[in-house]
Amino acid sequence: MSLLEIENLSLSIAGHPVLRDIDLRIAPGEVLGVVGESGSGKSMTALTVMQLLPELARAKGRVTFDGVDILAAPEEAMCRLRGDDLGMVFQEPMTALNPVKTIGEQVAEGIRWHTGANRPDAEARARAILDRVGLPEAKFPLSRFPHELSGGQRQRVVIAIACALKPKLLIADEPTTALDVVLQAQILDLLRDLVAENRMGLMLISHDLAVVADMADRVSVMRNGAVMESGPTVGVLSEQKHPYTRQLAEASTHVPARARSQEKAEKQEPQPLLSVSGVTRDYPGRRKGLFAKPEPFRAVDNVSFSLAPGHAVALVGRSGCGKSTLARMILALDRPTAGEIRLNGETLGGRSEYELRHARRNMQVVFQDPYGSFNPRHRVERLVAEPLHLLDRKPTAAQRRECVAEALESVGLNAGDMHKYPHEFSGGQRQRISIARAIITRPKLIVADEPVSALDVSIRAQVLDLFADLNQRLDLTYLFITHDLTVARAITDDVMVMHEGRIVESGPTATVLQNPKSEAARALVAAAPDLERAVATRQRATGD
Amino acid sequence: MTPDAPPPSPPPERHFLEMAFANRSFVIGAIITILVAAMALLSFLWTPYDITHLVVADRMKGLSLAHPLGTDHLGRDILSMIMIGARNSIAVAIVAVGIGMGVGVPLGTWAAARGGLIDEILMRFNDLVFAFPALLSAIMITAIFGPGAINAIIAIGIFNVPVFARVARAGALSIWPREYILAARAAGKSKALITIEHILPNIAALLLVQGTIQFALGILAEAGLSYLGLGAQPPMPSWGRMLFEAQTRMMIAPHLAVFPGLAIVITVLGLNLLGDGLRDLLDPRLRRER
Amino acid sequence: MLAFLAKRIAIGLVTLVVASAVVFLVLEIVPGDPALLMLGMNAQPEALAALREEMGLNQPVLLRYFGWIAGMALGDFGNSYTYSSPVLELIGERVLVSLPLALISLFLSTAIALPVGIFAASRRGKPADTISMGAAQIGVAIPNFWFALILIYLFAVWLRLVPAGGFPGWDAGLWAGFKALLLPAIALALPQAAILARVTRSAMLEVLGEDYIRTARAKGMPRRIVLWHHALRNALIPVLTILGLQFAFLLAGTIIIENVFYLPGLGRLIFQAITQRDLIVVEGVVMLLVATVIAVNILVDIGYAIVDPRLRTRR
Amino acid sequence: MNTIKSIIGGATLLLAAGTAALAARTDLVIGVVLEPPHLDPTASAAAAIDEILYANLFQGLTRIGRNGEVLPALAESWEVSDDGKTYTFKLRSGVTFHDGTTFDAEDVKFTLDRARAENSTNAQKQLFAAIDTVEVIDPQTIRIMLSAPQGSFLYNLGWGDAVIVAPESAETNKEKPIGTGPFKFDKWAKGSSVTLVKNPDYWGEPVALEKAEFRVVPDAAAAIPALLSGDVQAFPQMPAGDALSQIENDPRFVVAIGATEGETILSTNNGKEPFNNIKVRQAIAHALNREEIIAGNGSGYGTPIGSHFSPANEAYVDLTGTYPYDPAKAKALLAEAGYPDGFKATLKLPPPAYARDGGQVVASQLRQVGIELEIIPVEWAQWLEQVFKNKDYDLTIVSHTEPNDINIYARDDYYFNYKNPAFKEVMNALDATAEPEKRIELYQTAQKIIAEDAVNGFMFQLPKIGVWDAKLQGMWENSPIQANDLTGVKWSD
Repeated sequence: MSLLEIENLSLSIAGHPVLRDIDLRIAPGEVLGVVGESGSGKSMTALTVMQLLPELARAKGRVTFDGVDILAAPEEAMCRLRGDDLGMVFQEPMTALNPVKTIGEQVAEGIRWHTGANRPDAEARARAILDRVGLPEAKFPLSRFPHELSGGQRQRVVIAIACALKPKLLIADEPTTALDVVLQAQILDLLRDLVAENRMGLMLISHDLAVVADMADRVSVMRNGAVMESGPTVGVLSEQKHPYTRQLAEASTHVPARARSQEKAEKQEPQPLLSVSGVTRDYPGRRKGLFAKPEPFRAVDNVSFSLAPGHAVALVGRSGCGKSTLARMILALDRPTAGEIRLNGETLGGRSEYELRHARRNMQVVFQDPYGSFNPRHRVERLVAEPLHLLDRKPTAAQRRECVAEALESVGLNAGDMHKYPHEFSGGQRQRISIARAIITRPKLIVADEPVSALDVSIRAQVLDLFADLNQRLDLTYLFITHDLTVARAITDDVMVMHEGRIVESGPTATVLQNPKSEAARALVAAAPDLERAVATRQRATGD
Repeated sequence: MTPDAPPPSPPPERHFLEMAFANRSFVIGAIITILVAAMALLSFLWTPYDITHLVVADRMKGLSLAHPLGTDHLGRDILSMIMIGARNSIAVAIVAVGIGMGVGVPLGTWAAARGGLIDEILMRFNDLVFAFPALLSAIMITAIFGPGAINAIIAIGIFNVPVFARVARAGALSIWPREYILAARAAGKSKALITIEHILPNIAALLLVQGTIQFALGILAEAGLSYLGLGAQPPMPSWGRMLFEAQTRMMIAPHLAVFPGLAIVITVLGLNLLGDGLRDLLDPRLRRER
Repeated sequence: MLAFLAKRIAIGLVTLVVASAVVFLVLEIVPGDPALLMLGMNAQPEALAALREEMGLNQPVLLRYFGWIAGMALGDFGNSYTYSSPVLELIGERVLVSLPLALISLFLSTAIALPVGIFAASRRGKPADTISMGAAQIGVAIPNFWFALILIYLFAVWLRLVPAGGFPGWDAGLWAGFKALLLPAIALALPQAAILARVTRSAMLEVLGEDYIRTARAKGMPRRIVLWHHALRNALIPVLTILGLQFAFLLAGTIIIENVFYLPGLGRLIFQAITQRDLIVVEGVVMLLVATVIAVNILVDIGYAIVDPRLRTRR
Repeated sequence: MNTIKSIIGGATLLLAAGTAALAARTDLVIGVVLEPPHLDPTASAAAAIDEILYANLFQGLTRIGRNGEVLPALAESWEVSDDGKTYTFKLRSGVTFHDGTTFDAEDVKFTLDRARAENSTNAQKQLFAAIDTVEVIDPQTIRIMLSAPQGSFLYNLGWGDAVIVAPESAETNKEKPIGTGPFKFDKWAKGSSVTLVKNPDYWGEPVALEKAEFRVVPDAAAAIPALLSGDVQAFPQMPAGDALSQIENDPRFVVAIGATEGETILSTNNGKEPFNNIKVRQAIAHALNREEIIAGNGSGYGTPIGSHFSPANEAYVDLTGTYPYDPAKAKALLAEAGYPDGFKATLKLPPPAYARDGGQVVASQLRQVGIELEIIPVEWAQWLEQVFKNKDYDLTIVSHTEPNDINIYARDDYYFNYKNPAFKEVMNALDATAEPEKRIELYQTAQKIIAEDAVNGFMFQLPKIGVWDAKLQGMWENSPIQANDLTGVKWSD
């Protein structure tokens, strides 16, 4: 007897087909992992179960939850189900809570609505569930507002709302994607415990195979609105019978082929390309009282390191640890409060924009968001050519075009693409354009701020390959800013672990990640999901 | 190749005209606006009657073939008056919007680019100007220079400055943290250059929409000032003044008040529809279906 | 929050002082001699000189400014040239007309606009939405003085329900006073209501697309309850902004509307004072209006903080 | 349109039936166009003050009657010496001011001395210019010595600026007027209305009205609804404009067209090229079509005038035929004057409708004969500054509402820049003459001189369009003086 049964579900939104013949089952107490890349229809499946689809959506097929035919159920019936027997946790904790209501109100509201409890009773229950999700009364009274909580804490509140009435089925749609790895591990643990305690069914939606392998009893792999493969986690992920499953698995553990530059490093060139010494950055803090002096917030605290030419170094750490601030200072987009940064021996501090031109030519940047990093109103030619502004002699139009063509070709695009607008490209292609823009002035150093974390796994693998390839061909030095240890592992020689503004550990990537010494590094490594490890653990568990 | 395809939705530029023609507000608004503008332009070349030649004997005639909208209290053809009045309304609104944009946009983008003290000063300046509603500054300016179309323009224009400064600043502030601005800074571009190359094109749609709104408000404000006798002065025809003159005669000759009033309503309606349509077409944030 | 409020009020005061300088400087270079205007065409030079002396027009500008601003701080706005009575007294009488007028119309426009806006947002794309927003679109385009004329002829002359204009004074009874302000208030309120309804609708639509609305719906709350309990309060923030701006427009609008209905309010006072070059009165009323706008802006900021807890901790 | 009229007509009947039920009212709301700046008629030129207070609250030694005649008021009788330089007034006894103080000769002396003092703010000081000394003979008798005979002296004493005030209350009259009249001051709601109530201690015949409210109704747009809705029952000077035709057809109202002292003229700068050429001025006179100008001025009422004199005055001569409307003649005269193709000039127009509307008609008419006028609208303050004070103008349109003011043409510094010794002589003779017949003769000569000189474009006498409830009796039809004398007004039942 299944708790949820989806049979032959097809969905179209405004006439566009979104889902085709979906079949899914969840038994009581079972965890079903739904994996797939963006656009595969995972979220729409979840919203169909909740009946929270956009207005123009039309669903066909059968969805039965606990004996209720959901597609045919009237709105009042759904209202009775939602929040009571059916709970849902969303991806973005920052926006999922109403900013003008206290967390207590928001948790108690559903309790009062469904049970008819009076306010004190409902609040008592809300208090209990908040305690349960790890928000103790002492630090998190019911009167807290969402903006007073961090992202991880807010996600706990959302989980509390969803689990307040011990639902039979909890749907979690990418519940940890917006959180860093350490928080992700904590939230996943919480979900796992709640499900076990209350014998809830859990539909865990994720793009991350490792997360699903770690959590789910059974897995369904989706692609383009259809289910590719379903089955027990171990079977699906260890055997990888379906070609798409295999492709996904390979991509998520992909390591680009690159000649280890260890030998190069051996040469020990006399001068490092980049040297950072004693860099500190303070931001003005919040004023506590009318006359109290505001206490500054120290984002980066006395950081020193140097980078040898041709090396690829990862700067890893949890979100908010100061790694992006450090990157911006290296790029001379922000000025350190104290300390000095030198590129090729040339100091960046106290220079005018004009004097920085030479340094800037040797140092370019690739950003995370392939959508936000281009001016949507310019053509690719103009976008890619932008750094040519740094040249002392302005190139002619023909020269410029030639440079752009060359850069585009070296990142695997066509020269003809320069006449298009950025929105005509996919996310992966845009990231290539972004790289083309970074290499057009033939820089020595590329700072890449989470360059692949917004990309689906298979695209991510391709872009990593490109980075590796350019590292060889153009003798580039990389500083990768990332929270994803697999990226660091895949492409960098050395790694530096940053925690609360300081670099707490550094060394060769393999060494540090296999045998972390500092607590921060250990936490990161332990929390990082790992597909192979997860499957192995699960195999052992089922094997017994 | 994995399904890393470009987004299926049509890009804004390519099908702009197609989308524009499907947008009811935009089409109706554009048609009305074009008609009013055409009427004003035509009045330079031709009007049914010469309104400086008064035929007092023909005063306050009703609707007829000779005078489709009748005549006013001095025997002037109302259609001709409305046509020439459109000129005045449009001119006042254009110049006032021009002043607002010309001063407000540089101020707003400058404040957004510099931040800190300059931003604070600009915002306080905005507060100061906002504290004087357009009509109030118009009255003060009238007190100095006497009433007239020029003073109406100045008053409305002054009021437009902080409006555009605010819109430009808010728009620019939302663009500055974008990664392509960081990329441009990494490419060594100065703030002024970035403002011109990246900020302005991206807030142009915002400004255009605000422009049509302020244009419509300008026409309403001009009508109000003229109605109080602080705007265009006779013999220059103006819709607001026509209404003022018609007011006492409304019961014996309602057409005197009806047509200039309708002219204002239709023009403002047209501009507002155009603005709404443009907003739908240009502002991707609102276009995106949620 | 207190610190924020203190800062806000301090900024408001500085703005007010700068505004007073602007007002005084602008109005002191008016071409025209109030004494000459008062005494008329056949005025004798001696009489003129005597009047100018009496009015203090012979003192240096700076001295007059500081005298004026110091007086205002102490509640003395000077004496009207034409009414030869204290400006504060004049303003006091007129405020009793203008303030109720502005408040009634503010109330009317809010009472009309919020329900219409919310209703239209909840029926997005349905005929009710299209019709109410079409009406709002026309309402925005109608000049309020034209609307006032139509109202006068409809309700006062034709149906004889309310007076055509004028104000009997509050001592004629609360109801009589209210009746006299009703048409002007409607004429002022309607175009504002149209704007406000449009803002309310779009703010509601924006909020209804937010994630937390989905969270609330996932709790099992019906759409209608989510609309009132979750969406409305968040949508109030842009609505408050517009309300604050509109109050300034309302004040300005009273100048026109009070002239249409010949109400003895601040608008008429300033308008008459301008034509009579009664500068002290003009300056006093302008300062009062400017101070009101600034005060309303501060109130709106407080309103933000009440609505949105995120702003309570603002510096 | 017809249905609208019939519906309004129906409503009218309803109201007529409603008011008929009320018996003999004793209150009256009178609409006035302008609000008084203050309430002291001896300290301002503003006609609005006199229109409320003259004869009702304040009284002078003499008063001007319904038809412009000089009647006794606080002076019971008077004697004039043969040389015309000594006036002895016998004052009425038993008169008290509203504050209870007694009226006697000392009050008269105080009033006249105050008005002609060096630092006087009286707007019409020239009225008292002829006075040499004022002498109290006894409490009921006062003697005034003139430095030169002045024929209009008794008339002058009837002006609102010459009303008798008490030394006890003179300083506070602006806010709280204290007079001797049949009404006393009740309240002034600034910006709205001034209310007078019956004075129970009045020395003369008591008035019928208990209460009279003068409500400020600034323009036609407000006046018509106020009248139609019954809020205001009388407009001595209705700014009705075209809507008058509608009121005339309404049986509820009486429309009385009378004459005012307002000569509406196209004032011409006689001191400036080409207007210093009499042929040009004559051409302008011939180009003006008075009928059309009057028609364009709304109500269509207004008496054409040919000189600067009120048709209501007994000394009036109709001189409109001096230069009749004749565009061809006008063109010919222009050619003779050396302007065959006409010329360009400016026309400065102050705010009133007669100027702004009339100015456009005048411009259109002068254009027919080749004179291109650039219309420059000005505010009153600018008009006073530029035109009246600095004489910086070509043409302007203004209504001269002071009564009997033809003597302004004798003033050298007046803004017309008109200088004619012959005319000055006539004025001097007039001052020296007290005989009525002789004076009429001199007035007529004066009228003819300025008419023939075509000093200004003489257009029309502003009509006094009085509109009041048909049941109201005793309202003045003419306004020989700026006043609304309510002493004889009552409601019929």
